[in-house]
Amino acid sequence: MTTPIIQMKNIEKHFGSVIALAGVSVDVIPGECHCLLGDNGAGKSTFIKTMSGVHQPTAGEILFEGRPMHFHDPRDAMAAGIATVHQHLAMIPLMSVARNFFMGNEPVKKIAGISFFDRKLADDITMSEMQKMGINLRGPDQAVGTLSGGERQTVAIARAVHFGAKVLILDEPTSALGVRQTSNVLATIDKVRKQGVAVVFITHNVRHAMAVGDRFTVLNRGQTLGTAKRGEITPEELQDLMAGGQELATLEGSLGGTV
Amino acid sequence: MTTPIIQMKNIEKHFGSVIALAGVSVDVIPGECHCLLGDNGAGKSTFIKTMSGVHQPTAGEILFEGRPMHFHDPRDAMAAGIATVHQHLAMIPLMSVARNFFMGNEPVKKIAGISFFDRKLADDITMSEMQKMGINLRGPDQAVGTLSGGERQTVAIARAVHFGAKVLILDEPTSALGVRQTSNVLATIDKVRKQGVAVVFITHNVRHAMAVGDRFTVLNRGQTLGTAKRGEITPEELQDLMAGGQELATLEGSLGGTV
Amino acid sequence: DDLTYILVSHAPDSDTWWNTIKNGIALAGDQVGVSVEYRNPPTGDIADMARIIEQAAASSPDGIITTLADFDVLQGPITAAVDQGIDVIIMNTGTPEQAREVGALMYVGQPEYDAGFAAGQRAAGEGVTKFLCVNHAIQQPTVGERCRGYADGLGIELGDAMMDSGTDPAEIKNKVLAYLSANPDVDGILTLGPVSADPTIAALQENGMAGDIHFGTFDLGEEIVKGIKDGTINWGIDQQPFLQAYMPVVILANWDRYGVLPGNNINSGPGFVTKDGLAKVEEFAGEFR
Amino acid sequence: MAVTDTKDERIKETSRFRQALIRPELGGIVGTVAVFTFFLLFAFDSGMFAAQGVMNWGIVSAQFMIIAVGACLLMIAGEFDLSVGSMIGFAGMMIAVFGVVLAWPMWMAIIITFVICLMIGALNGFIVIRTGLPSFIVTLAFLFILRGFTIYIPQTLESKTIIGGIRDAAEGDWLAPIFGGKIGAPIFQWLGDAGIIGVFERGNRMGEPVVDGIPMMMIWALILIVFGHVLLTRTRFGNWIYASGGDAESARNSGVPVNQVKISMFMFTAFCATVFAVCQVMEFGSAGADRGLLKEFEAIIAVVIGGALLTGGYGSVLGAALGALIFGVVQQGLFFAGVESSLFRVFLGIILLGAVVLNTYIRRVITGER
Amino acid sequence: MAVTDTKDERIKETSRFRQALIRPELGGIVGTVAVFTFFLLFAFDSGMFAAQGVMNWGIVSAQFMIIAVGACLLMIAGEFDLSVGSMIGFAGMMIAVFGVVLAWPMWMAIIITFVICLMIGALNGFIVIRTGLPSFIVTLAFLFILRGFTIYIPQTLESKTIIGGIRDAAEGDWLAPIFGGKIGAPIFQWLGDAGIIGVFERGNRMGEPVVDGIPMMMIWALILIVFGHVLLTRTRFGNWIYASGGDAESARNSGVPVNQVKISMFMFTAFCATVFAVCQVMEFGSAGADRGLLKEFEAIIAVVIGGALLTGGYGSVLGAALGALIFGVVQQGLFFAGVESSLFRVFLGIILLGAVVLNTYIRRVITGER
Ligand SMILES: Nc1ncnc2c1ncn2[C@@H]1O[C@H](COP(=O)(O)OP(=O)(O)OP(=O)(O)O)[C@@H](O)[C@H]1O
Ligand SMILES: Nc1ncnc2c1ncn2[C@@H]1O[C@H](COP(=O)(O)OP(=O)(O)OP(=O)(O)O)[C@@H](O)[C@H]1O
Ligand SMILES: [Mg+2]
Ligand SMILES: [Mg+2]
Repeated sequence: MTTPIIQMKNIEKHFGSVIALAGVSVDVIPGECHCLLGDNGAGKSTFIKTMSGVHQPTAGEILFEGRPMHFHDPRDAMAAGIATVHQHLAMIPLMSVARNFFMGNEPVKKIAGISFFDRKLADDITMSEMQKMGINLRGPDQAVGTLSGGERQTVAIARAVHFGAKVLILDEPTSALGVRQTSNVLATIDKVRKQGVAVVFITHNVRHAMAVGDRFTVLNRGQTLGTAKRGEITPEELQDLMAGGQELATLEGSLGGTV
Repeated sequence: MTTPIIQMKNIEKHFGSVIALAGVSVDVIPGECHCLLGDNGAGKSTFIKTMSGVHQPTAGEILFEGRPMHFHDPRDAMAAGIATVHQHLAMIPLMSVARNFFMGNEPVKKIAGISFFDRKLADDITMSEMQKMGINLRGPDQAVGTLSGGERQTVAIARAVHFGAKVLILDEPTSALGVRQTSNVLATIDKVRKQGVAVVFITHNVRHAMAVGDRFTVLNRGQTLGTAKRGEITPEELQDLMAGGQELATLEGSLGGTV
Repeated sequence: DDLTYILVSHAPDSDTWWNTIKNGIALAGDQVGVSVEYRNPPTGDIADMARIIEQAAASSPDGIITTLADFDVLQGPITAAVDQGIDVIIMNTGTPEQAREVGALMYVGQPEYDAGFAAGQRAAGEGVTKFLCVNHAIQQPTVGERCRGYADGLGIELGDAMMDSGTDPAEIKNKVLAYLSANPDVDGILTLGPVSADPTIAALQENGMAGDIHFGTFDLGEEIVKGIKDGTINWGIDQQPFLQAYMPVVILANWDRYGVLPGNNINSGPGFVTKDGLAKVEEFAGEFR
Repeated sequence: MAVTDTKDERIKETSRFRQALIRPELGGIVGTVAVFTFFLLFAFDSGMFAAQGVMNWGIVSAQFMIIAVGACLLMIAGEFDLSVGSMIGFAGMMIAVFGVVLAWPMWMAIIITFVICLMIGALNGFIVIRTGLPSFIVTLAFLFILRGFTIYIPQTLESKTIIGGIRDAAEGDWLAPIFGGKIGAPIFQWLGDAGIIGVFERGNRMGEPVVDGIPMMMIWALILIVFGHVLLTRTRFGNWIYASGGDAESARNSGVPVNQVKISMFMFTAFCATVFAVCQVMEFGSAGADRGLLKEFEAIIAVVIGGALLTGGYGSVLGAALGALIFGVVQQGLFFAGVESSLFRVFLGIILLGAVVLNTYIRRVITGER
Repeated sequence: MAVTDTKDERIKETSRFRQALIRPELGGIVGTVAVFTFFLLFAFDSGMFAAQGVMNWGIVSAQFMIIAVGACLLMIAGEFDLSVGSMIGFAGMMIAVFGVVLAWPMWMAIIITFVICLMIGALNGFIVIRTGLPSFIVTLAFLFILRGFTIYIPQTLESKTIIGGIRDAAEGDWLAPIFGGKIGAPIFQWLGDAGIIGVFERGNRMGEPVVDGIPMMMIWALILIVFGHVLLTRTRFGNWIYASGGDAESARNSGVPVNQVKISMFMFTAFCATVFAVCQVMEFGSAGADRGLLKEFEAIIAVVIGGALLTGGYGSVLGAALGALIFGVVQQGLFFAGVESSLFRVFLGIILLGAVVLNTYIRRVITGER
């Protein structure tokens, strides 16, 4: 087993009077897909936001490649090779796909000593990356607002894959997607994992998690219920863990056990 | 079999140059849960919006209890006993739970001939309905903005159940929910169906659909691929229908067949 | 004794001309040994000014000095103040008759219309036949009276000769240029104060008509004085705002202290300032002139 | 069915007292107390708190209140109106044109003016609704258009920008006193006779009390505040106003007739502006092209000081009324306190900033963001 | 991997030509063409299109352009600044205070003024960022605060509110001509001599060409437009401006330093306002407390006519420049055409409405809503 690229140790995060995270520890390992599961409000998004530099933890330590790391803003995390697809997409509808794709990471070329945004390069990369994900754009300057929800999601993932040199974080990328788009995303996760990238994958769907996950961490009310490796846990156990126990049994009975 | 309460016949809906619905027909029957499935952008939301009076169809006919019906706005549909939980929740964060609960349906009492909003009644009903759904509010005037996403979803559903005298439409109510909240919602669907209400349930999740659905209609690119009854179709067939065929087979193989 | 007088004007904060007034009462206050205050409606809204007069009355000063920018509006509050036992002197705008009607002690100033009329008559004598009146405060009714008076003095219709110029100097300058090039037969210009006069001077210098076209202006200021000196401006109508502010304070103080009062109204203008005798004007333009 | 815990262990406790205190009007209440404390300390003996002084800042505040109520409801409904000031000028001018220039009976002039102004308000709203443009732009256009007409019309008709003689024209009219009159004269006469308030010492009103009645403007302010408050908090329409401003799309989906709500609030704002204008011309007897300049900002400022959210969906009429009171007291109070008048704006800016920062804090507490 | 179809059968065809036409500046281009056509037809022989006439509306448009560029970038970054007008007055007054009252060398006065104004701009931005308040409120407060100081400071120091003598004080200064001078005099002399442009036929400048140089204000307008356009469309910072205005939260999550972007745009707006002010005082030689009134609205109007979205994230500097051109041409053109000048406001309002409706339509086409 390779050493973890990111180690999150006893992360706490408070928002005013709300304690969103009460000490969560997770390791992320290159070439593995780490699934984060948990009910609504468990703190999954908050947790990965501390990982990607959006929030600073109230307490706890982050080790990146073994060294303590303080990301002051998302740019720091990106510079370190961490790319994130946020739950509420970071796409700007009025901007073109190419501009969105490179938002915050614009390629520059120097002309007479001044840095200009290399539009040509950006357009080319965008077109080819979108092609790879199976989306044919009218052109790189098509506005994101003209794409469907699924297409936008795909742009966001393509962007993250492109910039996610070392770690790729996906926050519920599949929750609003149809079956076809979902399998597309899962296949992408599988592919980048095989390239040695560490993937953090958040979902509510145990089956999606089981499809690609190597490790599973369940969060509950800001605390971790432990991490399990693939093969150590069955989908049913995971389901139970997420739902917090027994009360579901009766329900499932009446609904045919298919929740 | 009872007669359909709503018959949608060859509904078309165009938005400018986009054809969102190209002739969709669906019947909704009291006491049954009718599941609408389909990929992103298939037109599910657009379809139920024509049913709930938000959009007027470009072409096609709506029969309500056998008579042709034109809903000019959501109020008409509500007055007819159709309640909807929209995909993008119709909740206003800055307003209290009680005000949200009764938004557009405020109870009034007459004092000196003038209609006043009956706050007391509204508060009492809200508290008890929320209690029934298992949510304990600090008070009826707690702002919706202070609730978690799952709790908001629950408020929206409770509201629809309360006002959905005859038809209850739920647009992807479970997509952002955790396991526990999901089973809660499914149980609620089951309960109101048994009370004789017609339920229209939109989802991406075949398993959720199978858990409570009596009929299944799959939409694809604005057209219906046909309706099947419970027992006539297996989850796998449904999955295939939604994804539009074979291309998934290869994928599923490499991912362990658990999508 | 500790006497307090309040001067209430109708000018918006931004109107720079009223500064001389402020200096006038301040100087008079110092010299006579009374305390003076200056108040105005921030936007020049005369209805707000009425409230300020009521407010001034409520703070029970020994006297109020105010303009009669709109007789209808101000009559009530001023009469009430007079009835309350406060001495009032009307300055600047208004007429002696109106001052008497509201019960003021006297009137110090230059009735706007009359001043405009006198200017018009003089301009007619100097050969003006078609004119442009640059009004930088179109929303203020009082200033426009000068244009009406001027037209009547010339004996021609006002028509569209009054321009709504706004207060931005570049816009005023270019509007004047545009108007003059569209109406080449204009041979007289009247500006209503430094705000419109300064850019008009620049405009005439730019299109070469400086000194060529007849140019009269109300009120004085540094640039106007220069203009008079170099011949761009034929004359400035000086209503001597300093006197309008200074005299009432002195008169009120003496009235309150010794019961003496001039027997007549004081016409502080119109006086025509021409090239002759500009030295003092130059020194104190914008401050006391 | 799963039952959520009654208590969430992840929420730190907030005291009941703090909860009770935290309401939209709080900022306004704190501000009012602060402002009065300040002037009681620094301008007590200036006559500010004598009958005449109270009437003075009272009437100025009442003026602000009238337009603030309209602006408040409109702002809660998610829009705002920059044409209020121009509307005031325009309405006054219409009354003068109909009542004086055309010499129609005053009641007719007033009614026609109300009809025209309400229609302009509706037009504002209609354009906003139909085009989906921000109300900032649409009403900015009307700010210019109405002001332009207010200058152009009298200048064309009468070649001046001020038309007087309205009081004379209104003499004996049945409708005019509802806007321009005063009530309660006997009570004030009694108060004057009893020496509780001052009386005129000379002139033709000798012996009459310095304050001889409550101007109708104050009554209108009171009526509008009560009406607005009841409408907002006690009726279903009030709920719709909140909903329309909170999230128009959601409200529409829930069956709230958002378009009608917004248009009627634009009309209500126009109504308030017209009431203001009519009261003003009836009291002062003339209409001028300069009336109402910048009043739109003053209304918005009062509303915002009173705790409403510029982006809609949140606020209270009582708060707006307190905001107007603060505004009026500060404006007149600075005169009483003898502060250099150009500094008034500086104070206003600082108070505005302070008030919104406080209000934001309060709102965050309410919505649980903090 | 699933491949979406190249063509979506559910999208009706839109022609390539229509696609190419549809861009943010389109409204501005259409408006410009319309306005010029109109005046060519109705005011051709009024001198509006002779050298002098062109210079006339050219310089007024240039003025609008200078502030419009700042307002445009700020608006695209999602904020706006109502204190621009007051800033113009304030900056001019600062120059007068430092350069004339305190008699510092003019270059020093100019530089210090720039520093102060940029700091005020930064403060505006800082407050907006830190408190999360809408910029409408924060800059409204500064509108009042700056104007208050602009009146108060000279009043206290010099007991006047208009300070002249700046041109004399700037005599021989190295920095001042960059703002107040004219360039290209020899060329215009040659053009005049060659009879290509008119020469004065009477007065004290007989024989000189009617236009004797390009004022620096125009050069500044040009520089700022080019700078703004290149910054916005050709640099990474430009992308950040769009992103910050389109959705600050998303942009922040994607690593765009939104706070810095917004603050620097507030500073850039202040910079443009200061350039405006310095050019103005250098040309007219005096600073007055009333300078810049309502300029904030004029800037916003020009930008909105030019196709920018009031809510941010969309717009173009070229569009804003065209908006300013339309504004300037209409304003001056009405004088050439001999239209009653108080109707200018009415026209302005109508043009504004027409322009935004057109722009909204164009934008909907771009974003595919229609
Ligand atoms: N910026 C914030 N301010 C205040 N509270 C917050 C903030 N962000 C999150 N929270 C709170 O922190 C808790 C955890 O939220 P988080 O979004 O991390 O949950 P989640 O596990 O991602 O849920 P979901 O599955 O619904 O996305 C919730 O109670 C939420 O209300
Ligand atoms: N108001 C609108 N204007 C223009 N196009 C629209 C509008 N609403 C929906 N569409 C388009 O209609 C099509 C169907 O959208 P709809 O929201 O009904 O899909 P859906 O099946 O609900 O998808 P999802 O599963 O993502 O919710 C999409 O292409 C969408 O872009
Ligand atoms: Mg989340
Ligand atoms: Mg949908």
